[in-house]
Amino acid sequence: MGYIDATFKTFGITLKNLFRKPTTIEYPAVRRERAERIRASFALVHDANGEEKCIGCKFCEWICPSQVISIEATPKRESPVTGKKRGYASDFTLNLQACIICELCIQVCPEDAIIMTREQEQPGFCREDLVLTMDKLYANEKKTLAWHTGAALMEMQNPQRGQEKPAAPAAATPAAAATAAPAPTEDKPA
Amino acid sequence: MAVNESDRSFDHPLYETLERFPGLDLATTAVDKVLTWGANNSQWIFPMATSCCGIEFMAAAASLVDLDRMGSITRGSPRQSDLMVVAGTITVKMAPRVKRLWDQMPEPKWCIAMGSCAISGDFYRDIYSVIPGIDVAIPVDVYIPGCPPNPEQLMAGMLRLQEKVNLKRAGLWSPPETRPETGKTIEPAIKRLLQAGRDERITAAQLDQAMSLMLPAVDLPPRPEPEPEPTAEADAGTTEAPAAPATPDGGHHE
Amino acid sequence: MTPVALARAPWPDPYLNVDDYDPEADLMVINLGPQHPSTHGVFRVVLYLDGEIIIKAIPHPGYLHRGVEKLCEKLTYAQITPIVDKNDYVAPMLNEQAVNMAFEKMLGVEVPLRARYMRTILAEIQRVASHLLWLGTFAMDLGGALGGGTSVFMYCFRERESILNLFEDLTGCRFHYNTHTVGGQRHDIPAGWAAKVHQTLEAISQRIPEYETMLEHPIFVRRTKGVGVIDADLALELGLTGPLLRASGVDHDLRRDAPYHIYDQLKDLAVAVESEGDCMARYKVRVKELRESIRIARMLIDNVPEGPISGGRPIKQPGQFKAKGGQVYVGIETPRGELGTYLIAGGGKMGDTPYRLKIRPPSLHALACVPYVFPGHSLSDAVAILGSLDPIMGEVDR
Amino acid sequence: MSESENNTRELAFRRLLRAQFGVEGEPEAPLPDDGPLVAREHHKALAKALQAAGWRLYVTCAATHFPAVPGKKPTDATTPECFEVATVLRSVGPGTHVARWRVKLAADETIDSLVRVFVGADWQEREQFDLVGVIFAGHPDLRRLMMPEDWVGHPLRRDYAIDTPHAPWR
Amino acid sequence: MTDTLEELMLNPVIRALFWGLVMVTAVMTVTAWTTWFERKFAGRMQSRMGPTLVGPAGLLQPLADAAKLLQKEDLIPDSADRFLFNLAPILTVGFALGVAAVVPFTPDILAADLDVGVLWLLALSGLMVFPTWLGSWASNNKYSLISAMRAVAQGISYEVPMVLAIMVPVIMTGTLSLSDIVADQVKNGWLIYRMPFTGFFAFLVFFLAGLAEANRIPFDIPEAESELVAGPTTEYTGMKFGLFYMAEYIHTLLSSAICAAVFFGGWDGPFAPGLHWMLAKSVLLFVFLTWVRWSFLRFRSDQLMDICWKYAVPATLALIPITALYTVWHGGAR
Repeated sequence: MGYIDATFKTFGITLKNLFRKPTTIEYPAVRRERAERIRASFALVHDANGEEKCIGCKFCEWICPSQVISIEATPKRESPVTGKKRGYASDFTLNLQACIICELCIQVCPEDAIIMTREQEQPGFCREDLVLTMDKLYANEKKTLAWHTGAALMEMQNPQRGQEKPAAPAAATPAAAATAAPAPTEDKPA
Repeated sequence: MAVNESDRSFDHPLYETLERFPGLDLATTAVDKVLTWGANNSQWIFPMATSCCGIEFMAAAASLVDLDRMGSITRGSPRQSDLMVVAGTITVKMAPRVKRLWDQMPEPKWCIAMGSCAISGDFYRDIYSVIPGIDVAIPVDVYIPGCPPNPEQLMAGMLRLQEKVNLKRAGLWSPPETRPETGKTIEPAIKRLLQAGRDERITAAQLDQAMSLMLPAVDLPPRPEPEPEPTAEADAGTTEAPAAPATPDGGHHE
Repeated sequence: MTPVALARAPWPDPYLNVDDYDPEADLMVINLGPQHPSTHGVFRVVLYLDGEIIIKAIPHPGYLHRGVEKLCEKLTYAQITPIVDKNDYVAPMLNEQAVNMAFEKMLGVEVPLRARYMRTILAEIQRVASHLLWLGTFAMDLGGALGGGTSVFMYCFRERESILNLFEDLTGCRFHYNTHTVGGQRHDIPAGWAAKVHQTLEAISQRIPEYETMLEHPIFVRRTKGVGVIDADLALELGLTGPLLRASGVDHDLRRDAPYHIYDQLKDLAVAVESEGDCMARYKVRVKELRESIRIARMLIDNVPEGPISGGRPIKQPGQFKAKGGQVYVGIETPRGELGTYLIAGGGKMGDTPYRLKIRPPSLHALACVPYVFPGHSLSDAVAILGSLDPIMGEVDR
Repeated sequence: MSESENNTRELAFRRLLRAQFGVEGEPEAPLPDDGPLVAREHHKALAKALQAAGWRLYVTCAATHFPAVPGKKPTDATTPECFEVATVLRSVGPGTHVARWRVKLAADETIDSLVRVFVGADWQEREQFDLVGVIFAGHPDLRRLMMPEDWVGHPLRRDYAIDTPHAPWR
Repeated sequence: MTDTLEELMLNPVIRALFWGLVMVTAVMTVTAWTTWFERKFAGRMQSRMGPTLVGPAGLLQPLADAAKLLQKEDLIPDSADRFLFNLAPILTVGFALGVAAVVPFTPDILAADLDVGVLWLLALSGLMVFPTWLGSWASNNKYSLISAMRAVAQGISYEVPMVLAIMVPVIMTGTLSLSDIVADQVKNGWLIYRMPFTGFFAFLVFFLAGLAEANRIPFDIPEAESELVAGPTTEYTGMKFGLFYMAEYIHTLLSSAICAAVFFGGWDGPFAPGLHWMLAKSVLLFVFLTWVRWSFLRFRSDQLMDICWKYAVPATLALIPITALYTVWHGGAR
């Protein structure tokens, strides 16, 4: 009788799973360990001199497929720290309402000014809660930052990689240097 | 948004009954506490799972996060649900159905907009067939950002909803004000995508400016340095003159 | 609309006039969907029931029509990849690959070998995840939300979770990865990933017999055997592809027959074919593919060559890809069948956006068989058949 | 083996097109990259011939709208509005070959439906009718597939505004 | 004082009322926590945790559910038949609890020691299909209607093997009173293993029929979430749905209790008091029922009828003469 045999086997499977350890993460109490490359939210960062990195070039605003970034740039002016002439963003808004976390803004940023954080934004009671204003973005800098930076991604995607030794990235940011893109040799089983 | 929070007020007849009898009205506070606790901890979900977020919703109900831990099970019938989780894009064709199902749910009921599509319509929000956010049709209590949000985020949203229910039942809830300074970004339209050029605001001059603003510090490993992108042309290309390919052959062969 | 019989016996007539059906019969018209536990999204079928037997089914897709094709006409090639992720949201990797392969063909970009290996591996792992999800939801369709079906569903999701962790390690996202780009990949394989892939896939392949045991119970067999038979002729004419076509006895797999990526180097790719064409055959084909994909992915992960992962310039500017214009068609094999991309590109000033991007979704063709297969089955069978077709409404409606 | 199979099929496809369906060129000369243009009278016959010759899998059909374009100079003639319908078929098995051809239609022309040849054309043609507005003559049930039945306009036409409002929802 | 109490308890009416009340309360309470148990058990079986956050180990979950259901708005569809719609949930719980009256937990704890307890049991479980049908019909919902038709077909069909199956213990013990059946087992051994082993097969059939009557997987065709949304209860809200939900669990619990009493010797067992044995057996059977539920897929309705009429009924029809002949051969029921 196929029925009897199969029935007992099925009982066996469910019984086996009954004694397996549940894979549940008890969420509010326990947080799952996420991947190293996890991308969750955004932050704007300062450079080593304590100056805002964003120069208001609007590349991210332009490439965003969902068009959630809006930037107001100021004309070039002299930096109070370095004395060089550079641009600034006077307003930077990233609207998480429609963000698809595609990472393209990080990818195109020439200054590594916008980077990803590893912490999710909390759910909100209204749509406005989900708008990352400039203040919020700069506040996010203090959260755990992800490795994603424009320079790191560029380095990873460089078409010439592996063919000639690339010069060490001169302007590697601390964030990028800390979590540099893994070298392709590391994961190669011989 | 189109749907107002204040449209929804519901007092269970139980309260009325309790208040009618002298002496028993004192019990309302205690009863209220119990009922709030019950409502918070037994939210049966009606999954309005239309697209990608629906899969993450399923993942949240599955063993990783297990919404059953907080007493939430999914019901197929709106009549037995307390919480509608709108997970996915709602189209013009679907919206009347969502509204109807929402109306079929008995009070007290709540709604969670899960993911960008349900919050604002995501990048589809300007497309002829997608409604720009589910709060156009039904009132939303909690918005969970992400595309799609992780299962944990959904649980966080449900915990957030419990906060809201507690505040509301205690009479401490004040609806969030619209803040004008951020309001402008809530504009549910991708103006730049729509106009003839993809971005009116980025003119050739601005692009030049952007290029000049770029510091040479970004030190890419040596690669065939592209000539600074032909900015003028790139910009001109975005003006939608149906010029080149407008003939069926595209003008590139024959 | 006057019904015109498609005089194509032996298939049921999709345009049957219900008035011509037995006038004595008390027909019940029932709406399955658009929001129904078993329709896998928002799909509506109007069923004419005689008792419990379906005599006519009128499907109504389009409840998730999001105008992706229109949107893609407005976006540049670099921006489209994250958009198409959302089409087939159970196998986003393959969506990205499909459009990017069309773009590469159009733009003449060469994909480096390492990226091609990675694409193959990702496609196969994604196939495992997709089939696992199908297995779970199919069991749930047959077993109810409060029964053994849910158990299988939970087990499948448990394993799928481990695959999503792999993807998260690689790209940083659980799904909607945006990891492909024109000319290659955006994220390189992280250190230690290969070992993780081995470990995960090994664990899954050990668990597969458990699901088979649970599902090949006589109850399941009785529910699926001989139910929803699609013969080979109907399958070909309808344009069914992938597991559905192979379950109908047609030996056709684009991975082997029109190799892309590095499939041409896989001489021993086994294509699962079953001849019955019923739900059981579709289940068997998918389980075989599950095993085969695990085998391929594990075989390839050890042989990924060194080198760059991107052939073109990395995305740095929105309009950096310029097409010369033309039309291409590229089809790849996704877990649901042939995902085609018909791309008409403008040249010159319009060179940075597609002029028309038509996506050929396998699920749309799969659902088109509903009016031919449903009649004569009971309502319970309809749910089983719909589940076995594995429709993903995101790509059906786009 | 599959390569040669593919080549044989390609040559057969070329010969068929040139011999019976009025495509110009030497019988076995390569076809244009964009796919051969076939006159609209031949459309259905070509599909039938291909089905008989082994291209049995119906893959897809894609209609495209080309709006009227005024000439560059005021003196130039306006290119009239037109449509193009591309059809893709496949042969099955190893060495599968893609047969792809295009049909050009003026704005007021219809194209023969392939429903009687491939039942799968049913939904594809309905979809293209819905989104692009090409009329498929002889289709038994040419209703909208994606959009609501009462929708006005064909969204995938180039002149259809992407953000067309639809009260009360958007 | 104690004397009067004892005297009072000797009065059959008062005794019945007292134990009836106790039984109802107990069954209701137990039912509430069986839902918790089932969710927990199913969770662990599926690599999940089940309820954990509401109270210690989620133990307060049933209370939260009840509090929630209590405050839900009471919606009655416009096109529904209001009277029948409201009547159905009351009837369903009423019938389910009615069965509890004759379940013998110990010789003393027994609401009504009917001479024809088995008949009462069969009558009530036969009626169980009635409120389901009433509610579905009154909802005026097509899904409910289909499920009502399925429920009626299934309920009526499975009533036959159920009656025939329980005839086997009746023949073997020679009584229609449930407590006498148990008492006989205490004396002569449990029916599940007593010669000529027809008891075992009768148990299998009775168990299957019980599953079908309680609409549990693999026979939950009337409910079939993936096909019929929520089956008969599709239109029910709040506590009315809660009553249906509860009735299902009461029914399942009592099925296991009756199986324990009729086939597994009821309160018979060494070392521990009879009540403990009875409860332990019932709980074990209930666990087994739950295990079955979360392990199997669902039959199709015609296949269900197949099993009933082609296998279960002939099998029980064969069991009865065998049992009867054996019993007569050995000098009648002992």
